[in-house]
Amino acid sequence: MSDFEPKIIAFVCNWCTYAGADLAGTSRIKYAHNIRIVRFPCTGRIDFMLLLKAFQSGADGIIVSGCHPADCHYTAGNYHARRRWIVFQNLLNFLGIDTRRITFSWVSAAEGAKWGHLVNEVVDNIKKIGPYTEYAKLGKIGIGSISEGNYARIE
Amino acid sequence: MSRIGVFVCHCGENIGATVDCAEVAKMAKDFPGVAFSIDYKYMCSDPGQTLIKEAIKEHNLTGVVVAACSPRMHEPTFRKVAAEAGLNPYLCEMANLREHCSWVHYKDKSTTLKAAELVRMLVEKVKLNTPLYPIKVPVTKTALVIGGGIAGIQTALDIANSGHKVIMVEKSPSIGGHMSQLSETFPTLDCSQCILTPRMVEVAQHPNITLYTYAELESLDGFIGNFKATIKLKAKSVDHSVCNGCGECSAKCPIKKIPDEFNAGLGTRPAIYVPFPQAVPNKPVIDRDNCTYFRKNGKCGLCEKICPTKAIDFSQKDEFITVDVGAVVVTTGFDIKGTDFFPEYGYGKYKDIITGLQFERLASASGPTLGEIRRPSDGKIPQNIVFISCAGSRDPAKGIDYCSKICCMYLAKHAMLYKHKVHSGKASVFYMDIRAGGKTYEEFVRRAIEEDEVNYVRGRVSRIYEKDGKLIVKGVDTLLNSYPVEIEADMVVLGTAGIANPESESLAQKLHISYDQYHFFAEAHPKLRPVETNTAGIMLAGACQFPKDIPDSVSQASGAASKVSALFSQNELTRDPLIAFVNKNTCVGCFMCQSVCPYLAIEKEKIKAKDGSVIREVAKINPGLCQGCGTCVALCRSKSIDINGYSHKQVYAEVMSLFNERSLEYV
Amino acid sequence: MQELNNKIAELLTNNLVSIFISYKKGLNGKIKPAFFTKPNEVYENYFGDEAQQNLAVYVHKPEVKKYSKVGILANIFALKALLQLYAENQIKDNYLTIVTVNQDNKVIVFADFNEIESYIAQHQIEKNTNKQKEINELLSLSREKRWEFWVEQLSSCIKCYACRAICPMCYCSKCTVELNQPQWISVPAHSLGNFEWHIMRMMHLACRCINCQECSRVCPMNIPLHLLTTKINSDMEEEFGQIAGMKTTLDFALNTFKVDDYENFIR
Amino acid sequence: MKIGFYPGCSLEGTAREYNESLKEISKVFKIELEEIIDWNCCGATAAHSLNKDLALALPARSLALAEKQGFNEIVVPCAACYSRLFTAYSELNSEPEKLEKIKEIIQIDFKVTSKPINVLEFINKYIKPDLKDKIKNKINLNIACYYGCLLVRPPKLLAVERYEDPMIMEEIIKITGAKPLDWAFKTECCGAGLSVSKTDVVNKLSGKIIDDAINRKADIIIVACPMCQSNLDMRRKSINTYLNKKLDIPVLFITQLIGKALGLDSNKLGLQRHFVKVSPELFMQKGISSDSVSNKIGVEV
Amino acid sequence: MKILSGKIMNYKTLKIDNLDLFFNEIKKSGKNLLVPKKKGKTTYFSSFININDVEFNYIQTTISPKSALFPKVEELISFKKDDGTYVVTEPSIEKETIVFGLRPCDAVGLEYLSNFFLNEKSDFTVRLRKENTTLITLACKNFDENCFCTSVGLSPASIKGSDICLTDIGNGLFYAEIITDKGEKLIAEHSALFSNAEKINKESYVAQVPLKFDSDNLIKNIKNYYNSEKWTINSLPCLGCGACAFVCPTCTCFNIEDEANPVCGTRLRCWDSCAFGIFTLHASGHNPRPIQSNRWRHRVLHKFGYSVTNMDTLSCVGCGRCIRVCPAGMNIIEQILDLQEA
Repeated sequence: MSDFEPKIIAFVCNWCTYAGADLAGTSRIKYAHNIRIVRFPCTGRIDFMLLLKAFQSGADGIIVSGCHPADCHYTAGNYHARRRWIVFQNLLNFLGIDTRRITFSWVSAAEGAKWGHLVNEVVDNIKKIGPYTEYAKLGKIGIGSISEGNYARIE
Repeated sequence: MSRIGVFVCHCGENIGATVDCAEVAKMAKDFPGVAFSIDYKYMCSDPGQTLIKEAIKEHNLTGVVVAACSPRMHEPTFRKVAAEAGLNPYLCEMANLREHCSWVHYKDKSTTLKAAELVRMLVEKVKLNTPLYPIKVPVTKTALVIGGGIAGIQTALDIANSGHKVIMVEKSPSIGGHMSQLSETFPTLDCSQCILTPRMVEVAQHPNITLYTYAELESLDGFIGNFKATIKLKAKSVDHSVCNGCGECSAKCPIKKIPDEFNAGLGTRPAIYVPFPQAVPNKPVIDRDNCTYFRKNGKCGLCEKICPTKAIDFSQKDEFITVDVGAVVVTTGFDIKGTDFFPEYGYGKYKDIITGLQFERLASASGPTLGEIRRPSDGKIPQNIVFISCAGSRDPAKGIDYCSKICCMYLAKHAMLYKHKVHSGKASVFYMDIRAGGKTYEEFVRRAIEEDEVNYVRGRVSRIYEKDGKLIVKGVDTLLNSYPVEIEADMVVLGTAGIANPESESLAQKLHISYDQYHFFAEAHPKLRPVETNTAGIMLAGACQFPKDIPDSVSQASGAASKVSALFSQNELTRDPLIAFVNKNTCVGCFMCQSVCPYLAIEKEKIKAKDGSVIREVAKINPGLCQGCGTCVALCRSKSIDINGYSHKQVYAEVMSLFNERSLEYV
Repeated sequence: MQELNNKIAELLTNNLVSIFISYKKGLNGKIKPAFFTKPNEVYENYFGDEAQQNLAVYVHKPEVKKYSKVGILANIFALKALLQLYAENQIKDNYLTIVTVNQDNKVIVFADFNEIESYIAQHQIEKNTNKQKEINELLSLSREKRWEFWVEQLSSCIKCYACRAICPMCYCSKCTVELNQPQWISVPAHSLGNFEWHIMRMMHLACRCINCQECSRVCPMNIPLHLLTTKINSDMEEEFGQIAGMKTTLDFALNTFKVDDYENFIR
Repeated sequence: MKIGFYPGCSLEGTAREYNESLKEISKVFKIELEEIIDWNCCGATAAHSLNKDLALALPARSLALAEKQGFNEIVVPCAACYSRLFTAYSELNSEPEKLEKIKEIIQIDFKVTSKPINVLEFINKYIKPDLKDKIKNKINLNIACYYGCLLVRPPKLLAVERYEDPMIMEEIIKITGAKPLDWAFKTECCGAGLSVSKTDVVNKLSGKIIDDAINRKADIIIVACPMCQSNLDMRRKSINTYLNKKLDIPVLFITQLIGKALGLDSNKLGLQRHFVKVSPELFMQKGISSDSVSNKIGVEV
Repeated sequence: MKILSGKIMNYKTLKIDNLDLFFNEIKKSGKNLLVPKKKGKTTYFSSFININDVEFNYIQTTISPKSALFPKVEELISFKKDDGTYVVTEPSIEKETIVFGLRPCDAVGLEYLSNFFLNEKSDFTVRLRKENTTLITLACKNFDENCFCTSVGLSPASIKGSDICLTDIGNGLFYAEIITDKGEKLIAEHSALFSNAEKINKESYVAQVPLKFDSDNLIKNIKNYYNSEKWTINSLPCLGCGACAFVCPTCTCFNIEDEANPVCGTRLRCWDSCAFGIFTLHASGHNPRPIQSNRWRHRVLHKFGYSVTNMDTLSCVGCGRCIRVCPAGMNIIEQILDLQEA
């Protein structure tokens, strides 16, 4: 797996983490290139379905990050998001989806260094646990006649 | 079919040194929907901007991706460029190649590939961008000022003087607030009423100001520029249009022993009263809770009989009026802890332990002692007086955590006033720290210590008890080896903590504004938006936000007034269109979105049949209030709410554009 | 039963309701929903243990909504569902007449939803410890084994959406699976589409699901959906102390928050 | 009726009269105070400033033993013991991890159900309701009720109303006919913490308390803490020397006062054990008002 | 209405004890053998692993065997970007499949289904599957109140559509009717297990399903039923799920979905159901069948009316699956009786 370069998609809010990542840039903090940032107005805007869609499109890891509690630009979006992630995390875990691949964090606009660390840590971690194909491959289970593995009971 | 233009900026060496910009531009050409792609040294430079403008026109572009620095830096610049070329500015997006790519990665093929992918992501997004237009909201150019203390007075005058209408609501019978109760003011020791009363009169006479005293806000609906306020005018029982303010009624009222609010409980007043001689309006009201006529079913009625103008009207009822206003300024002031709050100072059982506000009344020429410092218990002039600062403040254990900010200064003033009036007397001040930050404040305190020989003791008072007619003040002097100190005082003045008004919570709920843990109203941003609340169009001034002194209150009031004036300077309010909107067809009206909206921007809208009957209710976003956080968007189960600029389609396309070529083997 | 029949007939006769939703025995002996519009049909009414289906689902049906006043026989789950629907602003005033039969076979006609709220508070449904045990067993497995289990279960889903159809809480006029711009849920019934569908359904039911487990009962493929609903319900209770279908007010897990909500995974 | 009883060290030594009088008055109300078998030191006052676990484990063990004996409540007359036991009781109840740790240390499995109550709570709950009916001698004295520190503090833990100016004892003794005084030193420090190391501080602090009580025309001081009592009573001689005064006001436990009001024998109440003599005349001439009931018993000291 | 029947080529017997051997031989030959299996309340077809997994005790499987020809999701084409050009591949179905244990009504249903797909424009994947699939029918010994094959002109003894039809004739023997060449070929591959037999009268060995309604009368009057009031009141319980269509052996509706990104993708055919509200929803927003009663009527009329007009046959085989699986107790028999009553 030494040449495995994971694909990490980050869902971040505009006011804290996006700005934090900007600060990492202006501070010239170097971190792994595997990250792709998608900008949202607020963590409250981040639809849980997007995380599944990211896995479907082959993301090996996901970072969801926004303002620290009490710091939300819109006063409460991150609190709502936090509840959403608590529910979502529990559900995914119950379904056996590899939640090690989703990292939730609070990174403020002042935490450029934290952002850099976080990305590196996540990339290292995902490199260790390998590519995530399990979820995207679901798209092939259940296709075709019974003889080709319909009702793909693992027998 | 989209025709997207991609403009890759080198930012000199900033991007170009790490990312192969030409290669990115070349790759971008092959992205579906890209009609034009080019790289250039400095896109934000004049030639760069011209390049974009010409490309938009020449290639008839339907969208633009500028791959350069952070959108937080130059998005407005490039959107303006797009607009100048005739493209809707919201059809321009930026890919962040500098802060999120070239500056944080090393020069490598993977860095260039990432840059290309960031461009692809924004190309996919911009294809789904729609032209957006700034939202215009009409503005009612009348301000509502709640509270007629110095902050409210200043706000009202400033707004009125800039030519706009003001409606002022004051719950007590007169405006003036706490400042009218003060004797002299620090750091100049000029008479409080002398500087205040002209302004009170100005408020009453200003053609742009409508004053409602003895009135309260009942409810507030609407949004910035378009509020509807319902004001409750409490029954005064006196027809002010007839009353000439002769004062006969007050003089003859048989009920005399009502503790006088204006004198902080140190004096008494009748049931029909004018709060103080300089009150505005200077006409009485009947305090129905204490009036015999109202308490005993029409017995008494003396005032009615003697009133020369027949102004007494017992039949008056509370009245409600509704006014349209465009902005609201909350200036409801503060309250203080009473002496009964302090266990170690006897739970208020010693008459000669008083609050700072009570001392103000004792020192005031218009006060119950006509300005002589006499102790309440026996009217003697105290020869030894002790002031205790931080009474309740800075006391996480049993008081409040914060510093009330004004006490150091007014206690120094009190000590000076005392020394000026009782030359032989001895004044001591117990303090934790002297916080005299402010223009000539420190000098003022030094004057108290040095010229007026006030004895400042650094330490707290652990207990006060009464012994042989003296108050024994037990404290500690932490500068003298922490030795215990005992002072036999004749009177003690507590610099009691400034706290939020008891009604602040219910008022905040009426206004839909937030408040902090101490129930002071919360400003929108502690540093950058200190006079606004989170609810657009509602401002704060004075001590309702936090205890503050007169100069601070007045400057905040002027700040709030200027915010209001700025708002009123336009006929329409222009707002960024990046807000949410509802698909009425699919909304099922569960209104869960309402409770997540921090701005109360979601309303219920009735869908009606042709005959006017209500078919169903759906959510509706008020564009005047929505700030575009999108929490409702992610919450809505049927995806009936979407948001401009971060629409479902757009973010979906962004995520899907980041597909992994390795693992996505559909075949 | 007679008391119930009389009550239904009375409601219909006095035009207090124009249709009454209850149960009857079908031709094949199966108990099915019945829609009485005339008092003389009420003799068919059936109420007993086999009357399982949560009838609350019918209050959304456009054909039912055409009747101006609807009566409904509600078991405890239907009551919880109706209460939750009321909280979610789905039941117009003066639309429903809700009837239940309590444990002493007394017929109760509720005057308003506050009465239902207190009735439900007095008639707590005992937690099914077997189901909790099943969940705990699953949780005790390794992540991989759990994954295998659910891939096996969900791969058999044929996306007939019976789970959605039977669910009283699934009332959106346009379900997310029916949206295609963008295509949030993969349409085909391959495992990816099935996972997306069931995850989304559970997220949308979080603290709204009243755990009647109708979805599990009606699944033609016998997918243990009750495990998901029970899990999400117990999560809601543990994490936020909230149970759906208990109150008339709209403050549920995902539209409210506490400043000190506990989590241990956000870095 | 049986209630658990945790005497602590003082009640077997310097405050025997507290022990005796408490038991005597309890008897009148048909309450048996049953000692916790194998109780141990409460840890006061040093343990909690040295070792937090020890400071919890010591009282926890006694709580555990009481629970094993089936007591819902334990009367803890000494204010210091009470403070330690109650602290342990609240902390272990609110912090399950601490409880687990302490169970490990003391090797007893328990649920912290035995609640420590002090003598004032005990009297309020079990004596006060019927006290009026059982009064035989009306006490006609001016009394300074002295609380000291630990009976009412820390306020966040004990939740006593008006902790700087409590009225609990006042309310009780009013029933006996006595007149409680408003005075300034109810909750001031008697110096107990320094009673071994710096006796001159104790003399000064306790002296002020006594002085104020006398100045306000108190006939006696009543207390509900053995430490207070010993400082105010036993040290009177050195206090007098220190102050160069002759302060002779007696210091009684509230239980003794109630005992007298109930008409109990002074010796049984331990009144003879005081350093500052409680003169028989106190109750004979002044103490018992003329309207007191007929079958009065003479007081001999 | 003519009784559907077929020509029988040969008669054999098979010892029930030899079924295990038969299955294992098929498996060993590399073919895919689908047998009924049970999971909870659901009986479905799945690949044979072990005789112990095979379910014999069922009136009718919950899920019809139509997946053998028309799976719930199947790939029609796929593409992949390779060196800048797109390569398109069509699926190939090479593995031979044998379905064991379907009922005589199912075999008729599958015949209808393949006729539908192979009518004018022969469907590529269905044809491939049809050619590669052998059906071994198991005649019914039992029935329940939801069975109504006899009312649609079939019976538990029908052999139409089957390649081989087995009937339990007691004494541990299956009576096998070999109907097609495919059947003949399969028997020949395992000839050791089968003994020659004479034609017997099966009637006494199969279930006698009572007549529920008169289908001739129904077909005759069906045009008059379109405007009946009964559709609305009878469809009130219907909640608009697709369970009936998805378990039906003759429902053929599908939906085509493309799933792709710029480098690769696939075109999938998925089951669809006329009971879904959006089944007929036009892009304009207009829906010709806006309410559930319209959809229910369409389904019933399709089975008994439109298919007779278009394909000269009923498209209901009376298996009763839709009745058994309906979450809300909808019953096609009740609907027909109600229509006829009026």
